[in-house]
Amino acid sequence: MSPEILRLIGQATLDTLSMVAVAAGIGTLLGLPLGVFLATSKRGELFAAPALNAALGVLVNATRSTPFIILVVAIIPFTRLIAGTSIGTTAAIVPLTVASVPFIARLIEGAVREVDQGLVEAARAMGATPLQIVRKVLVPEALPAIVLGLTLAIVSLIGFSAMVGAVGGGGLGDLGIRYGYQRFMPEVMATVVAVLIVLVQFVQSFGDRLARRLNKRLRQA
Amino acid sequence: MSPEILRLIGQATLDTLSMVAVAAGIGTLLGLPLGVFLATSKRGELFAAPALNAALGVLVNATRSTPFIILVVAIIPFTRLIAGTSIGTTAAIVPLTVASVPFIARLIEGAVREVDQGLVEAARAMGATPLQIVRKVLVPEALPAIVLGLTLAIVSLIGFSAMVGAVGGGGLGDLGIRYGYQRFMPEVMATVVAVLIVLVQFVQSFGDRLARRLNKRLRQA
Amino acid sequence: QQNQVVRIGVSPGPHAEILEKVKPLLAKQGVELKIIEFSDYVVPNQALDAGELEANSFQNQPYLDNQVKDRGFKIETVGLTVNFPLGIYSSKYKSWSEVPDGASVAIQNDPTNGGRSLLLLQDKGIIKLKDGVGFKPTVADITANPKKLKIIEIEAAQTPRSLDDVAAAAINTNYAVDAKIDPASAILREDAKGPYVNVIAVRSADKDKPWVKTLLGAYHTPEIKAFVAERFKGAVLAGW
Amino acid sequence: MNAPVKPDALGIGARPFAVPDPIIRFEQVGKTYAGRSRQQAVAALSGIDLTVPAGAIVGVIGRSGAGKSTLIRLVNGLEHATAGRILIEGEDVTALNEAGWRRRRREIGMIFQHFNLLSSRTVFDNVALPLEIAGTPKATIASKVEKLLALVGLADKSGRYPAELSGGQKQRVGIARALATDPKLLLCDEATSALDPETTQSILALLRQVNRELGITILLITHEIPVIKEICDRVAVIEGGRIVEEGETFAVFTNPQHPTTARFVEAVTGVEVPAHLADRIRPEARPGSEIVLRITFTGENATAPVISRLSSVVGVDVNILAGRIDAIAGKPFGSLLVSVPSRIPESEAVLGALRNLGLKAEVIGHVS
Amino acid sequence: MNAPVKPDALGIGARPFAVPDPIIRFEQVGKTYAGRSRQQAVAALSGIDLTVPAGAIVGVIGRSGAGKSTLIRLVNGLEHATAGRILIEGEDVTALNEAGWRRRRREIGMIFQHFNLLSSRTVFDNVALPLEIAGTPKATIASKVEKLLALVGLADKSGRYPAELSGGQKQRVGIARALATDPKLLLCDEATSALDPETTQSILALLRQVNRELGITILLITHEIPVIKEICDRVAVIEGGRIVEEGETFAVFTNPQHPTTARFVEAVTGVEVPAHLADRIRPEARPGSEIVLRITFTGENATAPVISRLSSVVGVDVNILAGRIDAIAGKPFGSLLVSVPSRIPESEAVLGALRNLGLKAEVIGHVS
Ligand SMILES: Nc1ncnc2c1ncn2[C@@H]1O[C@H](COP(=O)(O)OP(=O)(O)OP(=O)(O)O)[C@@H](O)[C@H]1O
Ligand SMILES: Nc1ncnc2c1ncn2[C@@H]1O[C@H](COP(=O)(O)OP(=O)(O)OP(=O)(O)O)[C@@H](O)[C@H]1O
Ligand SMILES: [Mg+2]
Ligand SMILES: [Mg+2]
Repeated sequence: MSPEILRLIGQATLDTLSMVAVAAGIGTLLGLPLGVFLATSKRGELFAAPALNAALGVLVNATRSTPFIILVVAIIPFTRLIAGTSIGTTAAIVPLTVASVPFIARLIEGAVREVDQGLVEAARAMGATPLQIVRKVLVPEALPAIVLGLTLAIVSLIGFSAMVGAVGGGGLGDLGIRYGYQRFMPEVMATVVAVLIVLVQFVQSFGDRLARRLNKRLRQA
Repeated sequence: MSPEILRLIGQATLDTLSMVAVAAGIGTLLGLPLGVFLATSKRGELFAAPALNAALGVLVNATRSTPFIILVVAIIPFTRLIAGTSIGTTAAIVPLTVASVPFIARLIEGAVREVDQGLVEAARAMGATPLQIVRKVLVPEALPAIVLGLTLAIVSLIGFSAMVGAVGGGGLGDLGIRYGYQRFMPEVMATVVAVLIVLVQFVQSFGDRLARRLNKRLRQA
Repeated sequence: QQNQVVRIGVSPGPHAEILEKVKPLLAKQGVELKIIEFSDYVVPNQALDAGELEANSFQNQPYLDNQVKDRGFKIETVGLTVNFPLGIYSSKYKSWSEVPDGASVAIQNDPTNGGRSLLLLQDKGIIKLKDGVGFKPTVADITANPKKLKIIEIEAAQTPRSLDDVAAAAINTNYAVDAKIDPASAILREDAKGPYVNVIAVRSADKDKPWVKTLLGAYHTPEIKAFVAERFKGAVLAGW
Repeated sequence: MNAPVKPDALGIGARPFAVPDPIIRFEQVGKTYAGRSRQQAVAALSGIDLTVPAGAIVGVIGRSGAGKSTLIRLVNGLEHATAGRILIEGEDVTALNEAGWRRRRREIGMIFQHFNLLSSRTVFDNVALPLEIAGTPKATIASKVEKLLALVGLADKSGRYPAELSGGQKQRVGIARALATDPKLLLCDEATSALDPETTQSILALLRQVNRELGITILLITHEIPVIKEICDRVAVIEGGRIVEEGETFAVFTNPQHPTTARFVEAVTGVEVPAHLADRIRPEARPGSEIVLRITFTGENATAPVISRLSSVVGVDVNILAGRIDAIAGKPFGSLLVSVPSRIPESEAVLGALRNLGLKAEVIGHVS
Repeated sequence: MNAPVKPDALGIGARPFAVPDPIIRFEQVGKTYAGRSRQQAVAALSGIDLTVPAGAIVGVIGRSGAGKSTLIRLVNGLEHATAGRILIEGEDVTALNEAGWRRRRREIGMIFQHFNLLSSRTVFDNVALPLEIAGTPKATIASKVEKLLALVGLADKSGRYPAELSGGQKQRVGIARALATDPKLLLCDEATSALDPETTQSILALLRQVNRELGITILLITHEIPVIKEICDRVAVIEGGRIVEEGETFAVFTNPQHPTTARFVEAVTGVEVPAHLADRIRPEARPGSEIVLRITFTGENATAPVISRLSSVVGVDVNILAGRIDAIAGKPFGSLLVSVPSRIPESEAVLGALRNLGLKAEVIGHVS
């Protein structure tokens, strides 16, 4: 492989890392409260606000159901507002983040729903405010599941980021598609995929390990 | 909108439904055992087989990290073997399924990891075989979380299926991209997105409701 | 010395490769070319119109006209680039006449290339399209299909990979070359002088800027012509 | 607090002068759990009238499933009454919203039957939780938590997670946690059920201490009679969701009115006939057999030298077969199973003497 | 099963003739829990020697955290010993693999301290689980489960989910589940801790019944002395991870050798001085005061009319202050706290008479 291609792969790896890091970071920042809210705002629940819950549910579903490329185009004005441009790696982060928020929210919703209701009761019995319950009970208790969920989300984002080539986003997936797929260069494709596998393998192992370490429910033998 | 377009939308809806149904169905069929195995085969666990666990983990990560379009190309021979062709809706189901299996497996892995270890212990104390523990404890107890996970997976698949246009898979997402986006027919795009939202909304509500009904841990007031 | 940065949007493949060769030529004249690859065909025009690019080089005139008409972009052509003649290939049949009735034919699923393939089929008298469809016909515009061909739309880069699944497939020549298919083996081929020569587009407001001339000057050189001929071996033809 | 004092069924409010509001008052409270699909609703409580005076320790006993946990969970709003009303410090809490409950709950500690410890927090952090929620400064939390852990005997488990604790250790963490904020009112749902007698004693001593020293009112659910006996001023007996008897512990235990209470009291007073005797007891006298009597002692005469007087006055050998003399709420109380020769004059004399001493004596049967 | 019978520390195997293997034998067993990062390892058990003869009911008592649950969990391989070896029916199970354990576990029922009911299964299906696992036909399961639910008093809760049950109801489901497969060996970890005395009695009766009728061996952990007293043939006292005393229940309880045992026995024999008396007891006699004595009765002489003889022989009034006469393993046993006038001749006479009767009498103090 030419040194040029290697340089491209290096750059693409950096692009992927930065896109995924930012999208996952912001996605978590926004997806966490959204997911917790979705999990706790049905009728009779902690933050009972069935109407808002339903509305946010529809919004999340709408974002999730729109094909990514349509989403990219639909939010171009927003992207420009945030990133100053609608093309390139920086701009690509915006739709990637927008897509990651509802995805992460749903994953976190699922994790939070699994928390033992007895613990929520215990906190309520102490006079905890809903926010305290979230911060001191729901999130810490769901943390192992949340970490696994975020791991899943990050890996999905790595895959997803391949689509940002549409707006000149770059990154490994895009490189693989442009060179490997469109230019029929199997060795680029293979290299890119290898780098991706290593990356994903690393993310997954780290997530698995962290989730296990955080899980204090497991008895040590 | 012309009746022709309406017919296209109808056909695309059917294509999406069939692709997603088959991919989710087979994905679940294969992803469930795979996910359960991933969750239970680390050192010291139920099916302890750390080497196989690691190997399958890498395989799952590899499939998850390969950009979808590259995956499509990479498995063309396999697709041809299964579907007799590598293009068209039927053929599109193959890569869609291949992509859905590891995704669903990871979701199910997460759900199974959340099952109270005390229950596994109880079953072990009864002399249950590992398979019995899976069938009678892990899966039933994780079922609400599994249902939420599958809901997430189906919604993701609906989004994912937009990419199978590459191999002539058709479906709503592809229609939206080709007509609505590329040919600039905003009303087609809007209609397609609306149908997608309704579809996803339906899947999500159904999944939520089912998960709640299956969750017997919640006290009824 | 202009000391000017020109951001140019391209599609992956020959456009990008050619401009990589143009880049050093321009640099000598004080124009820094920034090549940005897009794997989508709408965004480069949108970005150009919005001022996020100074130029793009990925489309042909009919496609540009359509985009301008549909979306009201204030962009226009300033010069021609290359032509990717399109052909219909088969791994099963030596000539079109062997292709049986009811056979499936893969064409590209993007409007330009797909439309081009349909027009090619019409030119060869195989199908008839609705009158006045222009350069962007769709499968829905077919009015007569006596051979009862099954038209299958798939992604342009995918058509070479589908040869084993269909009777024939429309393949852009650049993809044919990359996929190691001899362009001469096409069983149907676009006339060399079609309307499909690609263009360089800029915002209408910029069309008289000095850097435009510099860019075209660097592009339309014998060096580049030689590169195209040598690199693409007839699959991509210089159109200027 | 400032609700008008109204006469009520229990007569407390009926006194002509103002009395402090009881800390909790149930008025005809009912609680029905809606059934899941196809299952019937469960009427867990009905027509509950109960008053917990401020500063008191009130016990609730009842059989498994009687409705004890439900009752206690109504007091801090973890369940909502489906009938009647509940007053806390005179305020009707039946229609309180969550914010209102929050204010109340900050003053109510609760020990859960199933502990409900946070698996993600260490022992220390579990006990610290209510303090964090109340916004206590970090330094205060540390010293408070350490003191409490020492009190419940878990100083060495401070950094452990619940999964590393034994059942009784978990329960003690729950106790420490409930006491952390020095609540006005402490709700204990089987707070000592997983503890050995000695640890139970020390926990009860702790509860008595916080009751006396800090004036914490305690509503305590248990099925262990010794616990009630040990620290409760008043006791309510619940059966099938209804309070079948309520009153001062001593009065209820010495003179049970309801068969359920009587059965519970049997357990504490030990009048149950031991298995080895039961086999040998016959309904009719035989030559040389002895009469088996159950003599019930109530507070006042238990200290009188009954048995020895019997022997010296009537001149018969009184054989103690089984029995218990205990202290209930500080007064001695109990019953003995004794046998005396069944020859007519002596046995008649014994029964007469017992009657004269004001003791309840019951003929169980004859043993030879 | 067929392991050679070897002499062992307890002397059982040392008999010259072949005896059946005990169902469980611990030989110098230790269990250390590895600590989580930065936490020390916990030596939960060490040097455990214990034998459970087939068909016996053996109790293990000990304070919270003593290691009882750990001990019982070693028997069905839920924990693995880190030292020594465990023989089940003569087979060394210390190195058994999961498949081997599976075979064993099918014959061992276990009642968990924390119930461990499947939330996704109804009461019926929870009890049916071990039967399903054993491959019992559906029809048999239905009749068996219904019978068991009736036995534990939960026939009407058959279709409910655990979340709809009270604590004691959950525990009873756990009991029914453990009995479902008629195991050879039943492990009970605090099987009645959440139950009221009456329900406890009925459960113990059930356990006694399965022990007698089906020959099921029972290893039972509890902190409730009445439970041990009621049904255990033998008892082991565990303290800080070591067995400090072991033997026939009656022998251990009547003549405790270790202070821990003695403290436990105090609880059952009621010799504890009641609070209302403790305040008034002085170390020295005063004019007109009475001596407080603790008289301990052991099996044989408890049926003798001790108190009445004291009165008639010595001629003093013997006042019973507190105490208990109970049946332990079918033999009467207990102690009384009595007071007699402290005037010299009489008190001397009383103590002499008691000694003559072979009773342990201890002077607690003086009360006026
Ligand atoms: N997984 C574990 N990791 C570390 N320490 C443990 C673990 N499990 C138990 N322990 C410790 O081992 C000791 C014995 O625990 P065990 O559960 O056997 O006590 P127990 O006698 O059953 O007490 P209880 O009556 O309170 O249930 C305790 O000090 C406990 O904290
Ligand atoms: N969420 C619920 N849904 C339906 N029935 C319930 C629910 N919670 C409790 N019950 C029923 O209400 C009754 C009273 O339950 P509660 O928990 O108050 O009993 P308890 O007196 O605390 O018993 P225990 O001593 O066994 O803990 C029981 O019959 C129980 O099955
Ligand atoms: Mg209860
Ligand atoms: Mg225990």
